[in-house]
Amino acid sequence: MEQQFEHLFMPIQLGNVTLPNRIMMPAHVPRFYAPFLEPNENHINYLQARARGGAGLIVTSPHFVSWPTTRPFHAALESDSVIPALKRLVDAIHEYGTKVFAQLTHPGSVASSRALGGGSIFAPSAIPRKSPFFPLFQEMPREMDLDDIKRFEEAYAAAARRIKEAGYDGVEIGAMSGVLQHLFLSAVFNRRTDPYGGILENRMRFLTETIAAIRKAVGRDFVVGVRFAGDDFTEGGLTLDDAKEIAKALEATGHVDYLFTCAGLEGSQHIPTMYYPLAPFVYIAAAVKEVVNLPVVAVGRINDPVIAEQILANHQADIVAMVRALIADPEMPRKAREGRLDEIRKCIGCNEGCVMRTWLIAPLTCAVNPEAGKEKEWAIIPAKEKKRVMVIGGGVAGLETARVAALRGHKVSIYEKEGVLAKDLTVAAKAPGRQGWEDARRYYIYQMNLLGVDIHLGITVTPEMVFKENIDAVVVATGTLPDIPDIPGANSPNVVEMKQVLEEKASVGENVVVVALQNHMHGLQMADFLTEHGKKVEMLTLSSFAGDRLDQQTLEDVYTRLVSKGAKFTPLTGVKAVQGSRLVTYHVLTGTEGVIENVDTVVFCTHGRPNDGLYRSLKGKVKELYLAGQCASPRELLDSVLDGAFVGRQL
Amino acid sequence: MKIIVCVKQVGYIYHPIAIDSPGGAIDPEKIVYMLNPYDEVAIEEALRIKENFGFEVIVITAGPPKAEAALRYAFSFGADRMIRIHCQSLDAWSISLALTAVIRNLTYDVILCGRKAMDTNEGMVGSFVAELLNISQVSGIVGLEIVSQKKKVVVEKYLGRGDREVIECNLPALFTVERSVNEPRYPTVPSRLKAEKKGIEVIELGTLGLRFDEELTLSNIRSISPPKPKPKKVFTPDSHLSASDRMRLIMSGGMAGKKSDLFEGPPETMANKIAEVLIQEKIL
Amino acid sequence: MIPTREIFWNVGDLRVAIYFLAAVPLGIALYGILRRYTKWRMGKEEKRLDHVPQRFRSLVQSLVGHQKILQESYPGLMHLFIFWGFGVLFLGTLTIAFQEDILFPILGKKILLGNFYLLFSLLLDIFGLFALAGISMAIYRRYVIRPRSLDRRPSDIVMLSLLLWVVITGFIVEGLRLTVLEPSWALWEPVGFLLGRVFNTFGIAAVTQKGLHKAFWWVHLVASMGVIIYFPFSNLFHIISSPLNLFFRSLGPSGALAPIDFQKEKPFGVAHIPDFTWKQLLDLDACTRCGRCQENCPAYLGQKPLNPKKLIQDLKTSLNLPLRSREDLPLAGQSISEEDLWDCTTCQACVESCPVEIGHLEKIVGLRRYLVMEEAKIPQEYKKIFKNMEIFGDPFGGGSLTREDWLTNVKTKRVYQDNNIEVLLWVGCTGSLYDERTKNITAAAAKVLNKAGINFGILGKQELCCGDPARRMGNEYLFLKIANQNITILKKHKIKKLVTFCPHCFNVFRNEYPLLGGAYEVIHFSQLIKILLDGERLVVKSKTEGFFTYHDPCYLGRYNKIYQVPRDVLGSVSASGIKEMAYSREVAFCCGAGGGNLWRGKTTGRRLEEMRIEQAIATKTDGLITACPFCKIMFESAIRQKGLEASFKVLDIVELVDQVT
Amino acid sequence: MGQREIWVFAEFSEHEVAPVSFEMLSEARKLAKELKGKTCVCLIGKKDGEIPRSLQKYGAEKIYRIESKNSNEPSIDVYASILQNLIQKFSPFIILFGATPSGSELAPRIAARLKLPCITEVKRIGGERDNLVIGKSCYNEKVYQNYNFHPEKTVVLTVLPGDMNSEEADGPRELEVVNEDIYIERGMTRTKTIKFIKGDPKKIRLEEANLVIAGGKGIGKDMAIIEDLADLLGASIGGSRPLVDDGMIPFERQIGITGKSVTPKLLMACGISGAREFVAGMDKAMLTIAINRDAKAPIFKFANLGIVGDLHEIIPFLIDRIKVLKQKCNREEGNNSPL
Repeated sequence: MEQQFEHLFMPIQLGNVTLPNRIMMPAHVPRFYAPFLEPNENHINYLQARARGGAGLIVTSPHFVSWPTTRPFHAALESDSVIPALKRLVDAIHEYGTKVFAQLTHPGSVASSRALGGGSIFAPSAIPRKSPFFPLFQEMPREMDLDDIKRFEEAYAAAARRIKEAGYDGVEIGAMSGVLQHLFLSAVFNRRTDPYGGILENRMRFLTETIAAIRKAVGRDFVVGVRFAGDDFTEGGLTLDDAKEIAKALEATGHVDYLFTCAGLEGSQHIPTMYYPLAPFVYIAAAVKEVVNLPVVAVGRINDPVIAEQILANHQADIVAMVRALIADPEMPRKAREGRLDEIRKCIGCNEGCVMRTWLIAPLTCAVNPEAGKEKEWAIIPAKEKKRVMVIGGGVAGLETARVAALRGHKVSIYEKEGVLAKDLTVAAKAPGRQGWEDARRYYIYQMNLLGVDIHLGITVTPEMVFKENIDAVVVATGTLPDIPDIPGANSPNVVEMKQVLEEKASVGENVVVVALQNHMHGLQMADFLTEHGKKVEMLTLSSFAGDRLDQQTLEDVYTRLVSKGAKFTPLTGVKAVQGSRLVTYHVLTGTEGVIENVDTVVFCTHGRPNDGLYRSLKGKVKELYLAGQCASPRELLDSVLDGAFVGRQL
Repeated sequence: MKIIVCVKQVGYIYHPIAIDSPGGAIDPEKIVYMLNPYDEVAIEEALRIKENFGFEVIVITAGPPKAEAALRYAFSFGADRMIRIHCQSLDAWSISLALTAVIRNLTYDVILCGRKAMDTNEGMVGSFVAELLNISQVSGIVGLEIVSQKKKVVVEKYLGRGDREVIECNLPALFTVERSVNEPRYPTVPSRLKAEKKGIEVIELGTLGLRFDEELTLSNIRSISPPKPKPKKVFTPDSHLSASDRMRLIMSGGMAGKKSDLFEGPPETMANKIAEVLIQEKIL
Repeated sequence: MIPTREIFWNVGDLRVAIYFLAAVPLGIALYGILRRYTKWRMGKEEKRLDHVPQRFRSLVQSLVGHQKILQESYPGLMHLFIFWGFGVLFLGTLTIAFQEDILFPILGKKILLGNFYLLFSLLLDIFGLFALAGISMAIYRRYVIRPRSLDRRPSDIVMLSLLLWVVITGFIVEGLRLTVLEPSWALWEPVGFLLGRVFNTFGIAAVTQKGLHKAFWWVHLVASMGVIIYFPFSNLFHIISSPLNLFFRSLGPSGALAPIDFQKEKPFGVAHIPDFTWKQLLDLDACTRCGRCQENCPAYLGQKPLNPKKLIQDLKTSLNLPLRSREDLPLAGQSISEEDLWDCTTCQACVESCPVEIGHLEKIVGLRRYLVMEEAKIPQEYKKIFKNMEIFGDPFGGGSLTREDWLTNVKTKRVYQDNNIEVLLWVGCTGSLYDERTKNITAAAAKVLNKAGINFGILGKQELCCGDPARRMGNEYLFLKIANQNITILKKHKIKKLVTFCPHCFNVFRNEYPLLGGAYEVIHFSQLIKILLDGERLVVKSKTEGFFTYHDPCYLGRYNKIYQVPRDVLGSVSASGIKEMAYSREVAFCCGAGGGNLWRGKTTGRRLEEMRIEQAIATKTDGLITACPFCKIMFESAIRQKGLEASFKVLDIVELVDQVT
Repeated sequence: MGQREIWVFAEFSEHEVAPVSFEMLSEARKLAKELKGKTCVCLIGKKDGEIPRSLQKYGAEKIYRIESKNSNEPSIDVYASILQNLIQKFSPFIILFGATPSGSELAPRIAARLKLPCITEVKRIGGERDNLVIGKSCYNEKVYQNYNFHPEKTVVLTVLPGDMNSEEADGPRELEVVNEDIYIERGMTRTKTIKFIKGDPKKIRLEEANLVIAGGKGIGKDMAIIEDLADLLGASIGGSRPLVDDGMIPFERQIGITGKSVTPKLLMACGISGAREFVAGMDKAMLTIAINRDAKAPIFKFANLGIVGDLHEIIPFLIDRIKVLKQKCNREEGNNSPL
């Protein structure tokens, strides 16, 4: 049956297993439970939704084969008692014909003994990770001795056996993103002089021995795959040439059924942010595929079935792995198959819900798909009584509210004072490398039309209008107002506010001081925007570094940009007054005053203040009244969407 | 006038995994047989001509008895005669020799073939036969028009990019047909029944007295394997570059970017600037 | 004196004249009837004189009982009144005729005397009132309520008013007679008596009354004759055609189609009116335009062009065309548009709801057959389906080996390896090829059979499509081809018993293969489950907590009248029982997949599966249980369209049973 | 045969060497390395002596240039007999044709005439010692047919455009030119080209388009402006995602990583900022002209000619200019006409 995505939906054989299609959801840490525990209900629902959506293969989150530190605790996979729990998970996924593998891993030095309750962590050599933006992971590990190596190899084998008994279709050995196996491969962290260090062949020994052990434990008729980095992007680390060698060697073992290439050692390459082009690391898969006969998996910011299809059609990979794309829209494969492309909710690569939340040790969600991780409790349930709902404010909070409400069968109308919906997203997208936002906007606008929400643009709603309409429920999502702190000189012409600059409504001079009071993306993207336009920028932040509320990948990328363009960072500093081209500053801790001379423009990046006037004046005067998004309290996209999703379900 | 249409029964592998082990063979149960879709279009074209000019249409195939299913299906489009050369599935060259030997003894004006066979995917038989009969040929036509009885036809040959070449061609001639030339019909049941009853003229390969030249058939040196297509080239940073340089290239999407000359000025001069370039590049 | 009535009182002795008067209208009526008859005879032969007693019984039942007509109360009651009202009045007139023209002249005796006469006149009055009521209800309904199902033609009002007039004048005549004669038993003719009182109160002189009586007597006579003259040319003709149609109704399984003899018949399918059988043409006249088919047709309710009532009426129009103009153009594409024909999901709702047993479906398929087989005028997407069925052996183009893909970790025998089995599980194309969700049903079925310890097997890669889609889409040729292959392979493996969960396969095997020499013992999986549960070969571990509604698949329900069995099964596996939808059982709303529409491209109007799902959601249950893989496919996509995947389940009964046992 | 020669039959489209020829050259080069052979090109019907430098850039070492009195008419009969003579004379090791409409008609014909082994639409060509290793896909890409043999005669191969990657040769090589003059007796051609029908730029697929005018946010609602320009140049219209969103152009006309990737001779980007999503689809255009208001727009990084300014002002002038030029050359043609 020929169709737009013929390659994407062509089955493929891995070892003795046939995948129904080429879409894979690879292993990741959704933090519904710690990787050394057994899976729980949320996790099952979460993955089952992806299976229902039509993914061909799901690799369940990295399972630790043994406890990460020298302390004698036990990881779940170290005893058979975990098998029933895993079985439940496997059956839930199999129900939809999706195949399921398990990734076996040991975190090596990607861990913190403190967080884990003592002992010391393992690594091939006693070298701590750099993790510039994640101090917790800079611990000095213990160099593994030969017994450790043997012990771990056995742990891998035993774990694989249990996985097989739980009814999985295969296992995957994680040797990427700086986990133990990867550390061994990478000369940066492996300085051993014994048979496990030195030339590549030696550095591979731990991996090959592990594979052999696993194969012995699971037998021939079970899929074994390896996921490894095609390029460390670290001086002295693995390069593509090494990767090709590794691939050949792995194929030569005859124990491996598929290869999964990715990129990066401990940098942002592992989870490419919005700043990356789409599908940036496909070339690695392609290069590896050229030298081996095994099926090869490609991954990395592939957020769109069209791209996935291209990759396959160009024979650059045999399987396309997408994590965030499937978090953002579990139904993506199905929608693609049915040609409902515009209904697909694309991952924008903001890393807000998937990465940042999990770094906060909170369960995963998604900035564009709040249902992610709440599959059960946030399933769409038709409303008992159909209400006429009026959503005021066409920002994401309003739009998400409208979407959910409409899905539940309410009659929804949405009012926006601007001429377009989700203006803020377009504004945000003006910053370099942030075009991703447009995708979210595009999705919502399409949904509004699809769901028959009637849209009123360019209308500022007054209480009277609300009373006039015959409405059951009103949702106020009016967002924020610009908010420049009132300091001496705040109203002088050379003091401007971020949005004005992005919309190019304010003229900006050569020397600019960016005052990042909002310590998420605002300050950084502003500085990026200005430096891109050739301005000299100095950034003041009250906290110890700019953007300390961001995930490390995004931080790494945006810092790289700013530093290379010569932006100047001044942490722990606030603004006292603006005196023409003089800027009077103070140090947050000592309070000592400072002065920055000949400043042409001062740009304030603030949260803005809640624009909840309408809400107050409606309070108690309408049947149902709700508050959603920034106008409740100014936060970021993720929070607005979550608000909307929540309110939409309250109605 | 007479039209001869050469058709083939082709195998189609419906199963996603054609060969499970390298060096293995195709499992016959994974194949279904049908009339080559390209030939389906050819016979449809022939029939459309017949309906306008009332020519005689002969369908001819070379293959084992089971190929008669496809032959009959082709016939049911409304042909007048069916010929099968009895042989096992042969290579393009031998098939061409056989077809030629038979066609020589028929009178014909137009020979139509599908541009290629869906299974072997070679598209050689057409040219071979034309050469062996020493008649003119046009491959991949998307339109055919008989210039009445002047023993001439005008065909449209597809050149890609939507361009077509209109060629006038003396008869007899052979044409291979692009799939886009028409939408083949679904034969009516009466014609299917007719085709079932109609007798097939079977010709034994042996009786044709042919010699097959080994070096052309290549059949002795063939082997099959699972497909291994080349990956399409994508930008790949050189491993010898420093890590940060590699990263920078990735970030720019591997597109180093051309050094462009930037101009700013009054619209008119700008317009002229563009025009100049267009002339340089022979676009104007 | 003895109560009686002088028949030609006050109008003079017209005994003879009456005959001359009556001859004319009777003649005309007869002509009208014969005219219709000749039209029916144009049709092809068809044997409908078998089982005469049974036919009579069912005819009488449906006439006396009216049960089918009474399925809709208002029109039902209305018809009942008219039917019995006029029925009895007519009998009355006959008795009089019998007395005056046979008994009296020959034996000089009368029967309308004394108590019998009193009773007689009382009955006539009462039923006269029924008739009056019925007619007025009819007029009120058609011209005041104006339901969508009814249309209004001039003939309707003419007929109704005529009938009304006959009754009224009848009473008036009676009243006047009584006022003049003032017999002591006047109270036995209550209506007349009361009317008489009314006249008297107006104080009309006796003489005038006599005059009036005479006048009205004639009016009454003329009106009645009017009725006789007009009825063969009006809707009222159904008092002849409909009973005939009921009498000649098809006794075979409902929806079963007549096979074609490709050697003899010509053309294949229906090109022109004469290609219908005489019975099918009688159908056209039997139609009373009651509009029940229309109101039950999913296509019509989904605002698609097809309308079964219109279809029948359009055919009737071309039946009435003069022969010449009827012959030149084929019906399909002319008087019936192609789109109409393809819109039909063959759900049988029209046939089921028709009070006079008209077979809309066989006509639609007949016309499709012509389009497909003679003219090869087929929607693009259908060509592919036909080719797939011929080349791959299934409509999806999956291919034989792929039929065994579902067989991962399920224990089954493949008969081509071991055909020592008790029953064959006929999987069907949808169950083995369509997608994981349908394959899931198959796996569940196999598991259930294993749990019950039944020794079963499958044909696996040797299975072919059952041919139902081809047949319903009008490609009889392809159907026969495939069916015969199936029969041979089943014979080869000595298969006698079949169980299948696909109602489409079930139906063709049960009702249509026997005609081709393939007789098997076929049961639907739900039936098997019931047997197993009752026989406790299958035990419910824990009843499901889920609260479900049940959707009747057309090919299980209307085609094979299996409504209760699945409900029983659900009753015994679910704790909270099931909740019925607005349309269920006989009037269940089709999922929209039947008759090839699963593969149909874009069509006008609404998507039927979505309409049905809305009905299901309205039951406020957790999900919908069906017993047909086609339904499951349709509803799943509808659910997805509405983004309710997580909150509203669509399950096949087999899956549910597998879950709880 | 002396040194093994690997021939590439150069194809032309619109008076330029067709990309497929470069792809074949790159492949031939690799093969020549493996078999210690020579990369050669044979050119037909270039009366004026100049040889496209591009051939050299892609590693041609030897060029057979056939200039024949009446070989310029592109008839299969003529080409066939020319190549027949040539091959008989020089008996190359391999000759590669593009599996283009003309190539795939010519190649087997010659093979049949000279009784040479012929394999069409090959996917891989390799040399192992003296043997030739060839992979060809059949059964709709599900099976590969592999040939491994030592050819006695010239092997005729065809290569589908786009199947091989074209890579420029490292460092230029000195070029040997062999001029051949072959006489074709007249009247041997049985087909006659009457005319060419240009593909309607509005109808053809964007990937096939030779000239593309691409519009972006910058053009606002004013579709007409680029439509006029396109009509004038006979170019196809494409655009960036925003245009598709606003329903100004259909999805099939979207250029970019999620849309079509185009390879035209000229791409004119009007009011397109040059987001990577877009650029990824057009960076293979041979010549790119960009018009944009914002001098900092990334599109200029990818344009050969960058114009900073308002396209709504510039394009009208451009249209007039082109009109004038067209009239001029029309007049000139008029003058050149014999009568």
